[in-house]
Amino acid sequence: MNHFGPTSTRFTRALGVATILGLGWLAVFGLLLSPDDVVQGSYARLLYIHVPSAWLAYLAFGVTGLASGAYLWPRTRSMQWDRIAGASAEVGVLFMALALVTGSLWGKVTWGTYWTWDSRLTTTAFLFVTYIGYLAVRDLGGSHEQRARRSAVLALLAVLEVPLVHFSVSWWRPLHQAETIERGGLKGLMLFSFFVGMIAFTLLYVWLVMHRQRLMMLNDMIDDSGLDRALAERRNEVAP
Amino acid sequence: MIALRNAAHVVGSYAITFAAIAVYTWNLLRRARKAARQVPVEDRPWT
Amino acid sequence: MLSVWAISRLVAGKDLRVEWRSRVVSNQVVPFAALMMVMFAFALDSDSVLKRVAPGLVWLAAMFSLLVIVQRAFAVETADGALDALRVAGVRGAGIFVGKALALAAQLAVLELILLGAAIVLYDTHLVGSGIALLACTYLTATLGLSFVGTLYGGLAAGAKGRETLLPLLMLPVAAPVLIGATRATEAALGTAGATTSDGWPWIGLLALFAVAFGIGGTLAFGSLIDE
Amino acid sequence: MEPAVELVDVVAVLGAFPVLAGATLRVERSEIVLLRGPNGAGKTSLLRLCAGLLPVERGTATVLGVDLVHDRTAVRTRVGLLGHANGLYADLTVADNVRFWGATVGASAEEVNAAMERMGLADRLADVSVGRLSAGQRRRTALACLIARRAELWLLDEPHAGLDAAGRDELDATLRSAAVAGATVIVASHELERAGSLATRVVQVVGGCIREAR
Repeated sequence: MNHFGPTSTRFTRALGVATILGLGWLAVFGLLLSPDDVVQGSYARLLYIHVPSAWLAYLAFGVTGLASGAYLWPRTRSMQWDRIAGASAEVGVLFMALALVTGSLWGKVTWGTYWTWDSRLTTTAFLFVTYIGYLAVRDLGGSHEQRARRSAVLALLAVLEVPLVHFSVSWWRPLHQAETIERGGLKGLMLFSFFVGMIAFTLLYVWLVMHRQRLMMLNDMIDDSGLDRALAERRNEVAP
Repeated sequence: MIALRNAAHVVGSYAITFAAIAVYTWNLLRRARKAARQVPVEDRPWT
Repeated sequence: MLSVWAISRLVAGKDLRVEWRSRVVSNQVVPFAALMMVMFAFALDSDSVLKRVAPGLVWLAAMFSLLVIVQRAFAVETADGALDALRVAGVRGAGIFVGKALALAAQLAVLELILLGAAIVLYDTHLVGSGIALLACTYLTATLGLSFVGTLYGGLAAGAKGRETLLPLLMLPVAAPVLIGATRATEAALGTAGATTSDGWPWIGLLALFAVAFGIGGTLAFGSLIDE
Repeated sequence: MEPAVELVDVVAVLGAFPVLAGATLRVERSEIVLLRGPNGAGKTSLLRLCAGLLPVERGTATVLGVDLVHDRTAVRTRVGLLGHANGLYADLTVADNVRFWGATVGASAEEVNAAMERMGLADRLADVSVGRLSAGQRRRTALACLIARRAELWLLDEPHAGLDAAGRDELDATLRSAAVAGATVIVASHELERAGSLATRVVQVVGGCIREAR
């Protein structure tokens, strides 16, 4: 047994080391080395973790949607897709929660309020709740195929829902926070560190999803082997 | 270096983020260890 | 085997007959909705605020009532194993979905008219002649959209453990665009806070898009969700 | 002609529990088969599996020529299942219920009336809400719905439960005439002597497995 546990391989270990290095750099640079932003002062430091969290959550939900589609498509149907969809959604919910928390702290120091009814914020909040519901449905029980089919359909319905929610809230409250990166607020080492953060979080995502997905596979296998044992027990009832 | 005013928000955000990642990761590995005891090594497709 | 449309009519007719004979919606849900309108007045405690937010309150009450009606509509199916019996009868999910959604829409439409009446009486809301067409379109599209979403997620939650809490968690985020769209369009139709009729029509487009998207999505997906 | 039901080593699960643990059964057309065995032996699951409600986990299962492993929905219009639940709408009348379930398979008004008469529901009880009926009367209504569905394979789970003597006789006569008309009947019942006289064959279900008796 190795240090990263039974779900790790040489690849995930290398990935894990790279992730830790990236995150370490991000923490050191973001908290200590980064110069203050001209406009936002020290608060720009928050963006080094807030933006990657949000990016990661969107990436994760995108992967859930694609994997669900791949599961429902008859030619690519495989339980592997279902497990990837589920693992990705769980990681996505975690990082969307972090993005919302760090985002509202950032909002507090820059706008003076934790929350505004900005369209991106509102859509994000709805996305968050939608995927909490998705995870609840995955936990409903039934056979693995039932879980896979039900949750894949639900994930595709979420893909239908997101643009509609986004349309409606952006029509409702059109005001928008301009992208900090687009405005060219970050330069040189700051921009470099920002990208280090994006890459580190992306690697972290891959690492987490691989492990989560393997854990799910272990649990599914335990369910299946439990069936063999239960079958043997049940057949023993027959013996007089 | 960090300006003193509202430093708590900045440091707090980093703390929350890294703590959440650490807790989730730790929990994931712990559950994997537990589950792996019931599945023989040769049955795991990734090994 | 019957066509999807024939099954839909059969299921819708059955659901409306169940309501006609049991009067659960008219004797319990309508008073509940009316009570909500009174409670809103207690909470907001200002005539001018009430008049300003009346369209939103009407749709908010409609959405919460929808939750109750959907629970009831699927309790009827699961109480004595009728949903299983429908599946054994080979009734396709699409037919159940369209049928139940249409019956739900009919009940919801009546309820919404009562809510609008309550807003007129309690919140000093006035109908404007020029806004009637817009108002009618809002009611049509929003009611269909809400019914499709309600049936879709009601069917998924039916028979699941914790269905009472699962349904709002799944349904309300999805129904949010209808709440926003229907409220803005109704404000435009009633001229609330200086809104004009032309402000409302784009929202009708959104509501119609929503109804069509979830009508089609639900027809395709419902069978899988109830394990057809 | 192919058999009505052909199960080979079928395993089916409910959650993690194997309700069927290797059931092998062949039922020819027009047979009346009695399933018996202790509670929890898997009789109900066997019927639900044949109706296409319970997925086949392992083994092969063919019902009325339909392969249940690949498509368990195709068989559904052709079988009728009377489970523990009656599948009735309590707020509707007896006539409404029978009409509705008949209509799902396109039964005509005459067929619906005939089914109600068969179970003695045509006159006095027809316009009473199902919610106000006794357990036995509900069972009769459910049987009338089943008759109106004109199924090729009848799957009945404890159909005699709650019925009075007259109801049991009517049920037996109905099942016999259905079998004569070409339908296949599988009954799970505790009423051994009654169902035994009805059945052409008795099958013992124990621990999710099947042994044939007699």
